[in-house]
Amino acid sequence: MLGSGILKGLGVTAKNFAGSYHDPARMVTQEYPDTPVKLPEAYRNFPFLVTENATDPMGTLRCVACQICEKECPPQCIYIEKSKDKKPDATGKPQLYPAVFAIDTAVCMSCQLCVEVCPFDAIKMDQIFEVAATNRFAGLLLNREQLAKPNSYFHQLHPTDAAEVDGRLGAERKAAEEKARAAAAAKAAAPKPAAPAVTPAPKPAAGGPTP
Amino acid sequence: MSIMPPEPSPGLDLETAPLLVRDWIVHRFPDALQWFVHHLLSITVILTVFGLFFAFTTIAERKLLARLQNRLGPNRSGLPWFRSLKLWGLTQPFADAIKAITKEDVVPAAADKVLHFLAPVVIVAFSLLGFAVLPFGRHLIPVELDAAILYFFAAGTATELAIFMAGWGSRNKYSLLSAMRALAQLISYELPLILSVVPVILVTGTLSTRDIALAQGGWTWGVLPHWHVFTPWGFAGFLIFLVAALAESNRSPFDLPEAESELIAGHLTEYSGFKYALFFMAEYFGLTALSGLGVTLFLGGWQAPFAILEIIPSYLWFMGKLAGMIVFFIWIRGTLLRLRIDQLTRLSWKFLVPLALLNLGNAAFWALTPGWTGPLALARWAVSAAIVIVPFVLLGRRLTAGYAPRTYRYAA
Amino acid sequence: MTLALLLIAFLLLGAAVAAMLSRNLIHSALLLVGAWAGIAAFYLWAGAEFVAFAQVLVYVGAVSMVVLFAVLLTRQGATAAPVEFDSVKRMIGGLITAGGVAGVLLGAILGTPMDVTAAPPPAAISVRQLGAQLMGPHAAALLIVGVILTVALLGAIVIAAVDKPEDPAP
Amino acid sequence: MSCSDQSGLDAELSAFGRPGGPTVRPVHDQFHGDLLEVSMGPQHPSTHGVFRMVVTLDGEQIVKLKPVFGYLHRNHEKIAENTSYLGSMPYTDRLDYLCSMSTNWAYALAVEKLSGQAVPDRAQYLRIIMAELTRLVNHSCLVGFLFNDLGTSFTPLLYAFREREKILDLFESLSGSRMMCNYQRFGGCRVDPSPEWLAAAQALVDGFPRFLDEYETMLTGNEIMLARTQGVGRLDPAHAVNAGITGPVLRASGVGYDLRKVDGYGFYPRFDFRVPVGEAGDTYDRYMMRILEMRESVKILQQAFRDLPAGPVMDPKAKLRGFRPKAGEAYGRLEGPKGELGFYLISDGSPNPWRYRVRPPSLINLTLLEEMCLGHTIADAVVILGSIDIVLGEVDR
Repeated sequence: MLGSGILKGLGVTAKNFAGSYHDPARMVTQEYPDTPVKLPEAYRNFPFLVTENATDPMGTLRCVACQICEKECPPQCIYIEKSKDKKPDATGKPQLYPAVFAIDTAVCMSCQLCVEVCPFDAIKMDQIFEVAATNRFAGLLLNREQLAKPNSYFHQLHPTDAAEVDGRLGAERKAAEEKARAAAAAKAAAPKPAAPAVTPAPKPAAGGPTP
Repeated sequence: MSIMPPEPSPGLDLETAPLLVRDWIVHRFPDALQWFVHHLLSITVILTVFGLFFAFTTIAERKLLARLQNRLGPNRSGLPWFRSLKLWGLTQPFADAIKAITKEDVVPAAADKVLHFLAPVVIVAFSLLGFAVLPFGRHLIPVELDAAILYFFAAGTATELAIFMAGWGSRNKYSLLSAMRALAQLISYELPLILSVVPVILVTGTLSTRDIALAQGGWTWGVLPHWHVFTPWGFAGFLIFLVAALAESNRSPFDLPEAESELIAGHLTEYSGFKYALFFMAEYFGLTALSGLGVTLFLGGWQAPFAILEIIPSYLWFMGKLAGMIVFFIWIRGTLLRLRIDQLTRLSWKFLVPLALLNLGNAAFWALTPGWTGPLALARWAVSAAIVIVPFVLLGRRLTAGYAPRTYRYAA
Repeated sequence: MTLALLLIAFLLLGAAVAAMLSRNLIHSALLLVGAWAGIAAFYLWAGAEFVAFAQVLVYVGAVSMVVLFAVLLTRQGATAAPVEFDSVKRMIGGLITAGGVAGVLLGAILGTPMDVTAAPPPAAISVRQLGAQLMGPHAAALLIVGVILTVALLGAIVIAAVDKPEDPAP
Repeated sequence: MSCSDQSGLDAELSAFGRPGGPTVRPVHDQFHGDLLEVSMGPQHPSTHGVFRMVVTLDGEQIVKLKPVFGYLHRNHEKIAENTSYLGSMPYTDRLDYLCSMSTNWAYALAVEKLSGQAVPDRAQYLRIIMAELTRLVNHSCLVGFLFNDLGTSFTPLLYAFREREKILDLFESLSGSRMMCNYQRFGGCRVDPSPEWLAAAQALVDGFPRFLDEYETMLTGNEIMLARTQGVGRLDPAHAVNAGITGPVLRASGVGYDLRKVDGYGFYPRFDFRVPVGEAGDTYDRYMMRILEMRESVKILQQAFRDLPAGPVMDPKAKLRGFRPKAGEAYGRLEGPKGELGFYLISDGSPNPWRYRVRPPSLINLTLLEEMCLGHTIADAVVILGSIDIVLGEVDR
């Protein structure tokens, strides 16, 4: 009968109208500035550099300026300049550190390839999306100081990843210390020791990608 | 035009309260001016009431559509100085009005300045004229005309003139084409609109809206009101009136002119700022006036649905039914798709006009057989219903010949 | 009440004259529609509501559309039509005929005895009586007018319709 | 032009597009009566993105239609030649930005065929789950936009978006981004979904048919919908096959060609699902194809969730960096929501592909837009374009 399809349609919209008052599934508006948005843990926006602690950020940067992320980044938005001198890192081994580490967030597309390929877990994905700058160039070019954030912040953003990364790094440090202690003991035991064992090469990149 | 209304019954009741206020004001002026002040007062009342009604129809439309679509709708606008006051968006229309007024009013260089300026003026003036004859309450009728309905349609047709002036005045090829298309739509739906009203005139025997509203008084067993919509021919006439009113005011299934599938935004392309707001307001005034006429003719005007509900003043019933019809139009807008221009005119000429003519015959049959009582009344209802339903089904089947939902086979 | 009469008369004649003088065809068409509205105002002034609303409904609503469409579709309304005489002989002929017609009209107007005092408007007859009159003694005239209009409509359709093939199957 | 030429043109017009008719489009000179040329787009509310149609109108009917695109060309394939294989993966999200997961899989499929990389079972199942969820997202988007072109004031679109948002929230909690997932790698998937994620996805998929039923009661039987779409934009099966059209547009014309059945890539042969086929090939059939395909996808997803195996999501021997496939070429293709999406790679042993070519189903389905629109009005042309379902990121690359 002509018009029956239209009546059914009106029925559906009426059901949705009534539903919008009592059925949460039919009221989808989230009033954003008033109710803060609940981001999933895996959410990623721009990268940030992890530092061991908040007190001395430039001193305890995990990044050793190996420039793997600079080469792998598809839009080439990372710029690194190695330092001249070396600085002992968390495991006590002297490592380089980045004198200049800049990310142009106007170019970065938050694809997190840099996080995947970084062998030192030095760069992780941030969750800030309210990014506004007064000018397009300087405002969006984040330098080393702006990028560095403490490990505690990383724990706050991605708890499961942070725990897994800390577990792995802790194990590595323990292994490095035992080797150092064993080397020291061997040196103490036999006064004319052989040349100390070559410090372990950075963890081969072939391991499964950390999320 | 008698100046003095029928003497209101003594004692203050809500029904005649507005009349007492009016008489109190009118008598404060010298005799020579009383006639002028009396009409000036009713004009200002209509303008303020229906101006606010227009404002809150826009906000109601946006919030109702939002609720149909599982979202909230505008709820942010409050008062500028009372930031903390939570007003659920009620001041949104005034914010829109300020925006429309302050926006730059661009007039194209090649435009015909006179026509371009005159079009919104004419369209608002004529769409407001329709309110003069609507009986808002038992005693509240601005102008008691003997040929009220003829006056209403005379005022309505002039809006076509304004749309032509807008289309031609903008000196823009596409807006002229769209104005032509809008005119084709208006003219082709003028006929079903008037034909759907004629049965009411035939049965009540008068063109005056006040008498029509009075004719629908009374209830059988105190519960069933004698509104025209509860008779077969009245129901059919009401449906045709609804469809034609939707088309006349360019709303939902027929909003061809400003459809994006059209070339540009119809004859309103070259208008901006306050003139565009005027067109927008005229559309809503036209819609409200048509709904008011629909309420008066078919839904019993200011008559209360049940005898005991007479205590509520009549003008509240009228405004309630008017708001009900506007909500129905918004509901239709939230659901239905748009018709193509050829389907639209085919629907009018090949479906609505024949049905309206048959409905005219149906009303004649109804008017000639008031005497049938008892079992004959049932026969009367059956015949009248048959005259409506049978052609509806036959014409409907011919209209939708070849269109049906299909069933599908599956390959692998 | 004569003030209202003079005002309406002045507006009506003004619109008609402006319609004649205006170069833009569309403007003159719209001024013509204004003149028709003036006539409707006359009817209202005389108390004949039904005729006034019928006049507005028919002329201002429908016939104006026909006029405007005709003007639009036949010739570009915007271009000013050239208004001058081809030759002196034609001009003289034009003036003579205009003078003759004006003379006849004036003679008729002055000749008819019109009592100066405005007669009191007759009792307003209701639409129902009007309907009875139309359907009673004047029924034949009404039907004939209806037939003529239908014939005119069909004639227009026959002339306008190009033999379009049955619209292609959807 | 006398009257006879008018009927001559009509004969010419109706012959075009029928088998045996002139394949060269009849050229209409300007003096055939006042043809009106209208340019719709690139900023037009109803063309999906920056797409322009130069339409020549004879009164109401379309006589000529020239699609113009390229406004969104980003040189994707040349950039891919100067980026490593892994580096191009995030760019494939930006090709068809409505279905990034299935585009990722198509690219991973091609690279795995190139390098002979194995993929563990759990990853194969996850890829099917993601591809079918993307099909739900894309088809609900399309149906919503189609009704917007037909003139509803956003109501069906917002119902469809309500369901789509739930699926995008799942993608975000899994891969980190709603539309730019960058989730597949060569040899498996990047992240193993948590049990809570699988439970949420299962709940969503079970609730999807209820949304489809509500949609169908509201719109499929609607008389105005039937009048506006049935018989509009008819596509002849032979022409569709000749033009290389694939996907729901081809199946709506009656050719039951679905790569999931033809190629049997991934673990699709293990799933039992059916491929709906239309018969009239008009806009209504294309709409119904999407609705019925969504119902089939729900069946596939339910089977996939039921027997999702445990195990690694990434092949242990997969190399992330320093990936140098041996010289050669490979063409990997899959049944994307819009049609056959293929990646053709030529490798010369270096870490960057020597040639990287994408087979965009949207662009190829667009070639016959004019044949479908001839004889219809502009309002129909907008609806026909909507029913073909193009995304300009994929058309222009």
